Amino acid sequence: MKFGIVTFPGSNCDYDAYHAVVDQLGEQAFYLWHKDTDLQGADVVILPGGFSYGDYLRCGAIARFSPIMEAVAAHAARGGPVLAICNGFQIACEAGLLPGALLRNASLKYVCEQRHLRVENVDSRFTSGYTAGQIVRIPIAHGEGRYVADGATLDRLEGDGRVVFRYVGAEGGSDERANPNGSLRDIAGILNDKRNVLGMMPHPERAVEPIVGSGDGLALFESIVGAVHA
Amino acid sequence: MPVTPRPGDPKITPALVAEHGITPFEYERLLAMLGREPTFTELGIVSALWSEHCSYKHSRPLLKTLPTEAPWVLQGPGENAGVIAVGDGLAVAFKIESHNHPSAVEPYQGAATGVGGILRDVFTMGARPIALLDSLRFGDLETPRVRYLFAGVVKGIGDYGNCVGIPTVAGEVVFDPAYEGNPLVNAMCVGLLREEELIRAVAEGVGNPIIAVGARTGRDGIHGASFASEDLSEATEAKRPRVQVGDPFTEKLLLEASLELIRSGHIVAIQDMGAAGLTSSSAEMAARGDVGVTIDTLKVPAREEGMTPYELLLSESQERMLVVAKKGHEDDVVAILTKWDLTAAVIGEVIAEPVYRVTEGDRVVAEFPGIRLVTDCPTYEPEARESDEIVRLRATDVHAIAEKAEERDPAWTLAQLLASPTIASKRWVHRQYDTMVRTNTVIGPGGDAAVVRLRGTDKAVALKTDCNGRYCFLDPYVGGMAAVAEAARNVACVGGRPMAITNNLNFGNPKRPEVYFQLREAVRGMGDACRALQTPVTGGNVSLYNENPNGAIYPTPVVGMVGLVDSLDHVTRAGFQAAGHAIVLLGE
Amino acid sequence: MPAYRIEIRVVPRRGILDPQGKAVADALHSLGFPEVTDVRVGRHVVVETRAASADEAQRRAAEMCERLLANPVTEDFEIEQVVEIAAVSAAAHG
Amino acid sequence: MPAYRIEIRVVPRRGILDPQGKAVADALHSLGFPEVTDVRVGRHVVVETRAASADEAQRRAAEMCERLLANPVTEDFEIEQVVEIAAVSAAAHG
Ligand SMILES: Nc1ncnc2c1ncn2[C@@H]1O[C@H](COP(=O)(O)OP(=O)(O)O)[C@@H](O)[C@H]1O
Repeated sequence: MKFGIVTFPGSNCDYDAYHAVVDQLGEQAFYLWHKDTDLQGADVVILPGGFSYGDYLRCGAIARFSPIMEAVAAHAARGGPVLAICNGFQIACEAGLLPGALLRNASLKYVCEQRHLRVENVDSRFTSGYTAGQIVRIPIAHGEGRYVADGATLDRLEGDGRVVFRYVGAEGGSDERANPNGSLRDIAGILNDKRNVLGMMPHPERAVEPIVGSGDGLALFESIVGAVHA
Repeated sequence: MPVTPRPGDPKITPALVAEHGITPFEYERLLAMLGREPTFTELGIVSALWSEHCSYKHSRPLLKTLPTEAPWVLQGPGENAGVIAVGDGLAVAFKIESHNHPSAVEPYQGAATGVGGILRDVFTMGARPIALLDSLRFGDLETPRVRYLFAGVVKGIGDYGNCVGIPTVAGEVVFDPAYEGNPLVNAMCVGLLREEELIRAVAEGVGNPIIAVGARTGRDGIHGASFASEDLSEATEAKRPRVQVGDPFTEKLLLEASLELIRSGHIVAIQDMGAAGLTSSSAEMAARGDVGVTIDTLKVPAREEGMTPYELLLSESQERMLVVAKKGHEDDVVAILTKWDLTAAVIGEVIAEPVYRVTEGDRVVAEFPGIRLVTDCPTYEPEARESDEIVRLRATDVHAIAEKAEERDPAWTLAQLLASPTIASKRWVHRQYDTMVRTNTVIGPGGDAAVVRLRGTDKAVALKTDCNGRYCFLDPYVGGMAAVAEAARNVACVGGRPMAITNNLNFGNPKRPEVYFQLREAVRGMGDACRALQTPVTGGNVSLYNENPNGAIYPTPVVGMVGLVDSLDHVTRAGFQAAGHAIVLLGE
Repeated sequence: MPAYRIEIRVVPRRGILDPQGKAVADALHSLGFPEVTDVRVGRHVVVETRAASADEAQRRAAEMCERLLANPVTEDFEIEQVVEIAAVSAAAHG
Repeated sequence: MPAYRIEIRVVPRRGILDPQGKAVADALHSLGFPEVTDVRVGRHVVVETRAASADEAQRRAAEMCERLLANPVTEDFEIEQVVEIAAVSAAAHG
């Protein structure tokens, strides 16, 4: 199975995604250059983390116009899976692949640390490998991860079960300290309406080996592989 | 063609010479070298190259005493960064650099551009950066100015490293009134390469084109190098427009493009345009290769109109590199840079004639006889004398100081210690750093040394910066040794074998005997410790004149150490692991 | 074609939390400006461009805002002014 | 005391590198706005405050800029306008 990882100018987690897929998952991966116009047969597209175009103006605002994004949108429209992580999530929102926007952390500070997430919905091709309500440890590393959308959109996301990850405390409780960036309703990751695009601020590709902090993200990648093979 | 001043150039007067930080003695050397009066452009070039920052004129004789060799050292001092072999055909490049003065004036940009510069020093060796470290000193955290500096510096380091995608994995922060007004901002970068990818910044091959790569040149930071070589004062404040602005996004592109260039085989040498920009990079590359170069300033891509040769040569605009390509490969070089949305322009060539020549179109505006431009700079060994006050302080019997009643309560003492900002957790700092990107950080900040795995092997490097300025103040010889020993202990504690160090000598004004004494003794101590531990010095940086009207900083010879962890099984963490484990105190 | 300088402001939509504005207000209070009651921080964009007329410049600027400069989900923009200028620094970003 | 809304722009000083402006200019070019010759991106700050008069409000705003809102090393500021407003949302940031 082939993962196409898009490299925008300024992407810097493309390498991490590559190693997660190739070394830990044992699947194929290749980089797609932002100026390319086709996905070279990728079954799954990863929009990786980083600072595309320096995050200048607004994060994701410039990258969404990269030539490759048309092919990514077409792939998503056909129901192809897209995993949009961190800066990738920001790009996906700017591109309209996902609703809402990601604004500067309420603390105004960049934050990098391990965080606890609750898997809110395992009925998706990204989360089927988890158990419902499972608490996982996955790091965040961002300065602009405060998810916002209008109330109606948030209600719709919740009602459709499209909020798949939520920030929680180590024991699963939600208090103010559990939310690292001020995201509305503690949202850490959401699906699009067709449930084939996942956007999340935490980095599952950094959590695929206990020796570097956590292995809890591996199940996400395994879920994708399982779903595509199924 | 003879050298001719440009129309409009100021007349060379003793006052102008002094303004350029050139002493009458040095000016005599310059006259002797040229055999005529310099042009304004030449004066600017010499003022930069003979500044303390570029020439190491007060430290070079001392640095020569440091041990620099071991079988695993592939590149010692004299290059952009030092390089050691770590087995499996892999090598590690590393270097530390200070950005103290710029950070005192504009903490955010000063620290950010410091990180940018040290990254470039490492990737111009052909190494991919894998880790950043810092070493920071500030005054008393209670004052608003110090809080502003501290917050700005930390954000500057974080934003830059985070954006480029290099994890900042270790460092140190110390608060002490001795650094009031003179914060220290040292940044270290560590990179990984295959031994055969090592490239040096040595210009060679007559006819080879010299190419300027990366960002365009603006008027920022002109005379940054000489600015870093004077005391901070009101007058420095007035020099604020010299501040440079960093662009980590362009740096990331430059990093990828440079590594691609180096691996393409189209180039023979590459160097960062750091302090004193185009001037120092071109002159140093020529000197190392003992060749001549000629550069046409009209061909340098400029950000602003009407820039003079003087400005183009001395600008410290960031995110630029100088490349010597193989003749006939110009288009291949341009193609690689274009892919990364960067500019590249041929601005000169390597020539047989042993001269350093700068033209503006047809007019020759500067010409020096070959490498003498770099080698003729005088070195100084000023008088060294320990201050009486320190001798007295050292003689004080600390046991004679009466104990306070509450000090008998260990809980009170512990609380006091933990409340000290220097001892307290630095999570506020490193939480703002991306410590994990590249997914090789086995141990990040918060323990002793950091451990970064070398992907594809079972090995890792152990990294740490260390120094105790107060020890060095009380006894610079022992303090210099202690800095090496502390770094070595930290490296050993995580399972690493100490391999080599880079160092950053942060001191006051060396023309004062008590400061030169500190410098001399600290270097001696550092050298002795390095010999004892077999950790040669592969490079470093010297930052002098860290003084303000209230005096000098503590002598602060920061050590950045690289250790090798032979197997990931050896990695040991700080922190108690499980109930029931025995606690053992080692050492005296 | 004549050259214009266009001043554009992009501000967070009311109702969206503006932590930066709040931080600035707090800082102003502690710096001795207790009279400040509210602060909001947005972006100010200065565009230099060529156009057949000021109206044309204005129209193009609105397009730039809609496509790139403002996020329709969270921000409002306003073209504050369009000023004809003598010459443009065409080489500025070459 | 009357209430005022003050509009302030803070932009990178000319000659100082503005990486953000450059990135936006490049993006506009590739989005079909080749006529753009230069872009600079700064901040737009809206301050609501109380003062004895519009002049006083203006004077205080200049002080705020010098002390906090603009970086004297790299930025220029301009107080665009001072408008008297009916009421201030004193509770805005509680
Ligand atoms: N404290 C030091 N100890 C050992 N070598 C040093 C020290 N400071 C500088 N050097 C070496 O001197 C050489 C010249 O430094 P250079 O890289 O040109 O300085 P910079 O990067 O500050 O312009 C470098 O190879 C550097 O490693």
